[in-house]
Amino acid sequence: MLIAVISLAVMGGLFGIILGIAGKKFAVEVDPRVEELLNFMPGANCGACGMAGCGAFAEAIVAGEVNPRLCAPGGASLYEKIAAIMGTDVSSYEERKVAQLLCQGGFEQSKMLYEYKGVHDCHLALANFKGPKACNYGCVRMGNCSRVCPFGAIQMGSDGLPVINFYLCTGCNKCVVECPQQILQLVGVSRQVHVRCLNTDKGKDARPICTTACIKCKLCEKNCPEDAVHVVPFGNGTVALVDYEKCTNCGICAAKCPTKAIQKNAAISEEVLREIGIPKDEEPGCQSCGVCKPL
Amino acid sequence: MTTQNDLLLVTSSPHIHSPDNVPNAMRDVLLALLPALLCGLYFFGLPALGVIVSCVVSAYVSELLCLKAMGKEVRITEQSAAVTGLLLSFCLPPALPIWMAALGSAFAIVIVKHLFGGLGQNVFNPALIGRAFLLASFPVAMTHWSKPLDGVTTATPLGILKEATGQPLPHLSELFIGTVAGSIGETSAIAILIGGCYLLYRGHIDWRTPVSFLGTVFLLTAVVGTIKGGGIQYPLFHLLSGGLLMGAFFMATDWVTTPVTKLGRILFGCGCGSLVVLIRLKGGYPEGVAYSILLMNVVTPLIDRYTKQRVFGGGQSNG
Amino acid sequence: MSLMQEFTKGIIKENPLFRLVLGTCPALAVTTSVENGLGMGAAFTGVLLASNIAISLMRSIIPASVRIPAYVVIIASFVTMTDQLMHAFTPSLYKALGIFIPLIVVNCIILGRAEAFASRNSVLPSIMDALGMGLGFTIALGLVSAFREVLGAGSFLGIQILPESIPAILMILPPGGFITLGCLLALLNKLQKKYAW
Amino acid sequence: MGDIIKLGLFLMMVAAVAGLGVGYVNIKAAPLIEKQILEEKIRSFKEVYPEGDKVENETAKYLTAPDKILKEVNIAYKNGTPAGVLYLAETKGYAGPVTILAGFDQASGKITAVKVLNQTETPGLGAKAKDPAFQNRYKGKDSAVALEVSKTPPTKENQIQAITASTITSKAVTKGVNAAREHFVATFGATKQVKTGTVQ
Amino acid sequence: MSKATFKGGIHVTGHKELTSQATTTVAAVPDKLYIPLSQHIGAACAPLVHVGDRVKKGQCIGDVKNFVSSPIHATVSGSVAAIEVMEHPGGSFVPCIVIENDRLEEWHESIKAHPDPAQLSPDEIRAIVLEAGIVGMGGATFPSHVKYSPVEGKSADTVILNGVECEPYLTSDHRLMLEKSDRIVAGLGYIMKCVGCRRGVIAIEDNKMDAVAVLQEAARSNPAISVVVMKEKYPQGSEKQLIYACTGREVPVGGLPIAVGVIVNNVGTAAAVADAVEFGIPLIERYVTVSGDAVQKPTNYLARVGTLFSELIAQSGGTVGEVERVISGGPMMGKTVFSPDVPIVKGSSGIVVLTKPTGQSRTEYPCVRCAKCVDVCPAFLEPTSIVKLAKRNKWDEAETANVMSCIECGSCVYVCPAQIPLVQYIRRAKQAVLAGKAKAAAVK
Amino acid sequence: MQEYLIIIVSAVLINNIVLSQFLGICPFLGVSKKLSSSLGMGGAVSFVLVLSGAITWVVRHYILVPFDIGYMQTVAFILIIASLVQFVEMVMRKFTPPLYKALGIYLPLITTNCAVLGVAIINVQKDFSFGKAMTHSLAHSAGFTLALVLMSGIRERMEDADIPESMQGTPIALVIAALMSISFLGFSGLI
Repeated sequence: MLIAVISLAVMGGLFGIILGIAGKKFAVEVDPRVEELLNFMPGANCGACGMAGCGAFAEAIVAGEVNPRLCAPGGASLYEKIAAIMGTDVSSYEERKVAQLLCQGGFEQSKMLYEYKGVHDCHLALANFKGPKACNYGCVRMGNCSRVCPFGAIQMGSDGLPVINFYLCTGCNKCVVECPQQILQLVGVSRQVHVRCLNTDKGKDARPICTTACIKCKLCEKNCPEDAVHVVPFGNGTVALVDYEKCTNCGICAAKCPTKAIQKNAAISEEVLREIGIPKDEEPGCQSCGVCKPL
Repeated sequence: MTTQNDLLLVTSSPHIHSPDNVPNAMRDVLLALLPALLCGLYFFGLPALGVIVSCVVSAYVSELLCLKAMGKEVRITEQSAAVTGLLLSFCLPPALPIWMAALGSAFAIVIVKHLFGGLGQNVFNPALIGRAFLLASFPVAMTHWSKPLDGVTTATPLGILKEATGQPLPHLSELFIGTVAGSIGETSAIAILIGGCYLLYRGHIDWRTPVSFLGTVFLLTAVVGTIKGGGIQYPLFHLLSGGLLMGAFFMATDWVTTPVTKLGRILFGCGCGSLVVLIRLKGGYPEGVAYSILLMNVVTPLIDRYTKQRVFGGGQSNG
Repeated sequence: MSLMQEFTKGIIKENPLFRLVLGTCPALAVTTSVENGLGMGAAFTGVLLASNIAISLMRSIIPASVRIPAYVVIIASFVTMTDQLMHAFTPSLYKALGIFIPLIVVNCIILGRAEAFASRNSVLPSIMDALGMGLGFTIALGLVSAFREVLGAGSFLGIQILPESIPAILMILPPGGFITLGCLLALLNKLQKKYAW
Repeated sequence: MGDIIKLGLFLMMVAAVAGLGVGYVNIKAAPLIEKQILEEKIRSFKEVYPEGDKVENETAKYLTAPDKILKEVNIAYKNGTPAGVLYLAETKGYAGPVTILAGFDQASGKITAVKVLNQTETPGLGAKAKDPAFQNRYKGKDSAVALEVSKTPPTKENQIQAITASTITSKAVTKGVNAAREHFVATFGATKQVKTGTVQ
Repeated sequence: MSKATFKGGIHVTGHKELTSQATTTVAAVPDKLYIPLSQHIGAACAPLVHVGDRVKKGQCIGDVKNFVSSPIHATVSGSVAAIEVMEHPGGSFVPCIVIENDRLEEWHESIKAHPDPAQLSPDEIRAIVLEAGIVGMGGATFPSHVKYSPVEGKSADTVILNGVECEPYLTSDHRLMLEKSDRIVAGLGYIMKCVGCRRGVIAIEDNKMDAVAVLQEAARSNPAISVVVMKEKYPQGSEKQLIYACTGREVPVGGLPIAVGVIVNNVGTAAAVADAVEFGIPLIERYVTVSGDAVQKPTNYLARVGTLFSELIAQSGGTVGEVERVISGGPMMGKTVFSPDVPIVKGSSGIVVLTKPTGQSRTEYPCVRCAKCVDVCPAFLEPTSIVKLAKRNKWDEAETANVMSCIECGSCVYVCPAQIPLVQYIRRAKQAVLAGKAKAAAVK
Repeated sequence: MQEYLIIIVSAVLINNIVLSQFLGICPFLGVSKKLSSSLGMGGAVSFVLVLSGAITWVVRHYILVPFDIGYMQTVAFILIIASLVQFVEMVMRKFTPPLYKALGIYLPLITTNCAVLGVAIINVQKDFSFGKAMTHSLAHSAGFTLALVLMSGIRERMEDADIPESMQGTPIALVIAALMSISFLGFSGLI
């Protein structure tokens, strides 16, 4: 009994001292804030920030190398937490952005050039005469954006066009980068009026191939009370574009647009967005047993 | 805007295709199994028929249920489930209760095939897992062998060899024709060879796998035979007995669960051969074909990974 | 969180085996019969309860840098005590569980609860937490072992309920453990999707 | 430096308290455990040789050289005189070692009983060696002839019917019994009575 | 005689008997010709004429801006009706010069025969080739003068003329070899002189033994030229596979044939070189096969560049049955067009019109790992593995799996029992890898 | 010699530590998604397993047995293993950062890897000599690495498989393990 106590105590003491010495001797500094930040990160490792993952991003924030705003999925709630941990000001952070589709050329609206068969991939379909649709500027409808979305926010709708769920969209920019036609754009959540067509051809060329194309009639320009929408040079031609800085979401242009290329959407509440939060990666990499926490 | 019907088709090259497709290939496999099926029915009669039918029906029903449950397209023309069921029944003893056969078949299709995503995505050969599952679950029923034609309980040739019970070993010609005890479809070497040659002729299987498999078994048993003083009889006995031929031609050549590279297939065959000899001579079971192929199935992803071919124009040739 | 919630969370919401997939080793190894499974669950619960209490009591005096060795020593001594008591009082169960009694030490649930819960909470919630987690684990083991014993040996709690030729022996062999746990997890995943607790 | 000592001391204290606790439980439990083991042993001895009233481990005396199979030789006494021999034998089964206890009656030269103590054989197959139905097949066999395993119902006196589909396990048990039998015949055979005076 | 070949590849039903036996028809010249400004790999031409200008046959109407480019010429005399964007058989939209045919067939003044072609220096030959707008006529349309230009540190020792024509249906090269064997041999001589090598090889598949005989006869005068018979196998005509079969040399990954001292040209190119060198005629017409199960009378034509596909199909008696696709080139590597109103360009070797295939539907199955694609791949790739990576957008891993070595011959798709469009996935992966590289280069 | 061979074959193939003994399942399921990481985990476990096998043997034979405190074995062993893992981690981190990057992230997981303690206890139960104990430890770590590597090969292949949603992740890993375990039944009765 006594021997048991003594021998175990000696062993305990010995290991304690060894570990203590080792801890001192072999210490490697790790900023505790990195761990703390990591707890609040979305954990999707989506790479929207341009880093190798959430861990790398957290380290970079602590090192003061990056703007926390780069984490699109985190949203305003994350910026607040980062600000609290890092002791910085949150007010400078921008409005959260979501992806908007700037094309309405579904099966009903746009004329087809040919029947496409093969792998459903926008890039591949575009390689043949700029896509099966007669319009060379719109959505190719092969669903690449839906496949790259890490949050399942984009589904292909019944008219062939992607439908974006703004409550799931985190503005991570992946679909925008993927889209070969560049008709997906990140726009602040509060913006409700969008010109949903990027066809820069003249009205007489655009009209026959798509019923909802921008025909450059300038009715929007003439009716806008805020001077916020203009037909401007774009690509090889011109197209109507909304100046989001000036737009007040009044929707007059949308009402006037003869082809309904301009649309006004229902408002998306940022409060709801914040509460929903970001879905974490399903697969638990950590099993929360706790041993891995640094000493 | 109305739908346009007069459009030409624009697609990617090539624009022509060989008549080969998956259903055709499955039908060819079924055809290749026909000789062994007839032999099995002739030698083992009604009980064998019961086992075969219950396996195939159970496989088919499980397949349909799985596809339905997972909301996948049901393709009646595709007979891979029937192939699995038939192959499984071929490596079962004829006197097996038919509910066990059906259970094994369902296990093979549901657990081994559809939980892994269905056709083409399973890692293990479903029929062989079905057999291994039954062997581990119902060892008594699964080792109850009967004599061909009269149905009297007896031991398999390999069983006699392993247990050294003193019973006389069957003659090689008996093994060749199939008048020995054993699983329904594996006793007749000639029937399996006919089917195997048909598959080779149709180009559905690569000669490398069966040749390296059988070659390895032959070489290793020849060495053992020489040491034991059994002469050429000994390796031939091993080649013709048990499920070796069936395994080499129909199981080890399964597209889905074997390597895709040529070198990989040779390694796969050699690995199977060595394991068969190891299990038969040293292991607990008289027969090791099923386990050897399953074990090599486990290694297949690694074989594929490490036997990548040299690309054309990419340095020194090695394969 | 109320004490009751601390207790119930371990049974369904954070069930250590089914939801957190912890403690899989004993869940596979000792679940060949319901008796063994429940015995393991009881031993486990005992150790978890004791260690949670001890660590919760000492939580303010343990220095962070030797936290893990200290926890491990505490847990190990409770395990050894349990081991000896079981050897003395329930010898047949002791024999059946074998090496897995000392291996309770390395059951990640216990260390995990120590780290994640007991070291941050007072004694009473820690007790509830341990009881809940213990019960959850025991139920899970019971469920797994019930499947395996009935299907593999045709008996339940040692009472034969199926004729001897029916059960599939595979279920009480190692592969049966993997399959049972895998299918149960999948089933619970499906149920969870359906009823979203 | 002080930190390190403190850590060491703390861990030491924890370890000491833990040791104290474990030690205390051990003191209380150890006798119980020993009693358990002893009772278990006596129970199996009783099962294998029910008539004895005292059993002595006399391995050192009868097994001068370590044996590959036989591990223990116990002599059962009835009313102070040696009446039976109990062998503890270990052989290699299908999945691992099989330990058996075989009892022999000196007067009749017959096997009184065989009991499988430990095995790791496949459940449902080799593990059936623990079933009384199988163990009873050895009861009353004569020690003079070597036992052999048969797959079919025995036709000869010295045959033991194997467990279905578990010939290897059956053979392992029989091998242990045969080893014990040989030793018994060689040492305690009808011609060589147990030397008197060995009783302490 | 042992027949040369490569490892891998497939056997395809040729359907060549449809057109191989009949003499080539000179196609009727239409009223309007559409001459795309880009008929070659490289930078497009700048138009030298304006709407309303009168042009003569053989007049240069589009000039080169870059080294890798090739001029275009008017193929008839007439007036420029328009310069408009049109469908191009390569799968894009390209500006075309539309010429209204005045049916005078008046040659441009610059076209005159050379008095003594044998005296031309290599540089002069190369200049003529450039002026004549000659590009690879097998379909790749790589400007020939670029191919003949010396590369630093490398020299060619062999010129291989590709008369393999392994694509099904196509027989234009076959007819050309039978009908213009002397032009081919002469052209080969000029090319050899131009690149300064002493060995010329004409490679022909063994299904065209009549062409072999004719060319052997024609080449008898020149001992440096030999005819090699190749085994009939697809894609025997692929450059790298052809070089391996003829010389046993493997063009290194990412390298050009010149890296192993070989220059490969189509037989048609050689004939065009001979015409340009001796008579000064630029590349304005070519042999085109019009075939396929939807064509009433499959025929070989000698057609002007700029003739519409639809014109030639009409001359062949129109179509039968439900037309599903119109292919520019052969069915293995050719491209479908969305309308037959698309002009013939310098690289158009054939027009194949196919009906909807009957019988079993071509539904895609999951990959069953049969590895037939691996067995047939002439580049020794694992198409199935690459496709799996491409499906998951793993471009880096696809690059390590040598996706860039794929020659897109389509053999894998042809044999795939699961009907997976492997080549398309591979093309996507190649696209993405190139895009990634371009991005990386831009960052630097 | 033959005894050693039997120990090796038995530990690697027949009684594979993961597939038949159910030790070390957590890391087996958790770290087997990528071949590279499973090699790393296998390496780290082997290292710790062999080292702790040696130390526990010494401690048992020179401390526990002489002082007759065999019952303290669990406490002593786990103390050794936990400290060893931490010590190795710290040393690696300081002196071989590349190795730490490769193996280090797996090290903390090893404390709760029951394979390490399990093998140490089996060494005691079977009363192995030092040489046998080391062979046994090595063979078991080889068996662990083998199972892990094979598993990761399969799981890499399963990455693009169309697995039913509720089976994805751990459930399918368990089913793969089950089928591997069935295959390994073929080795039973060997030796």
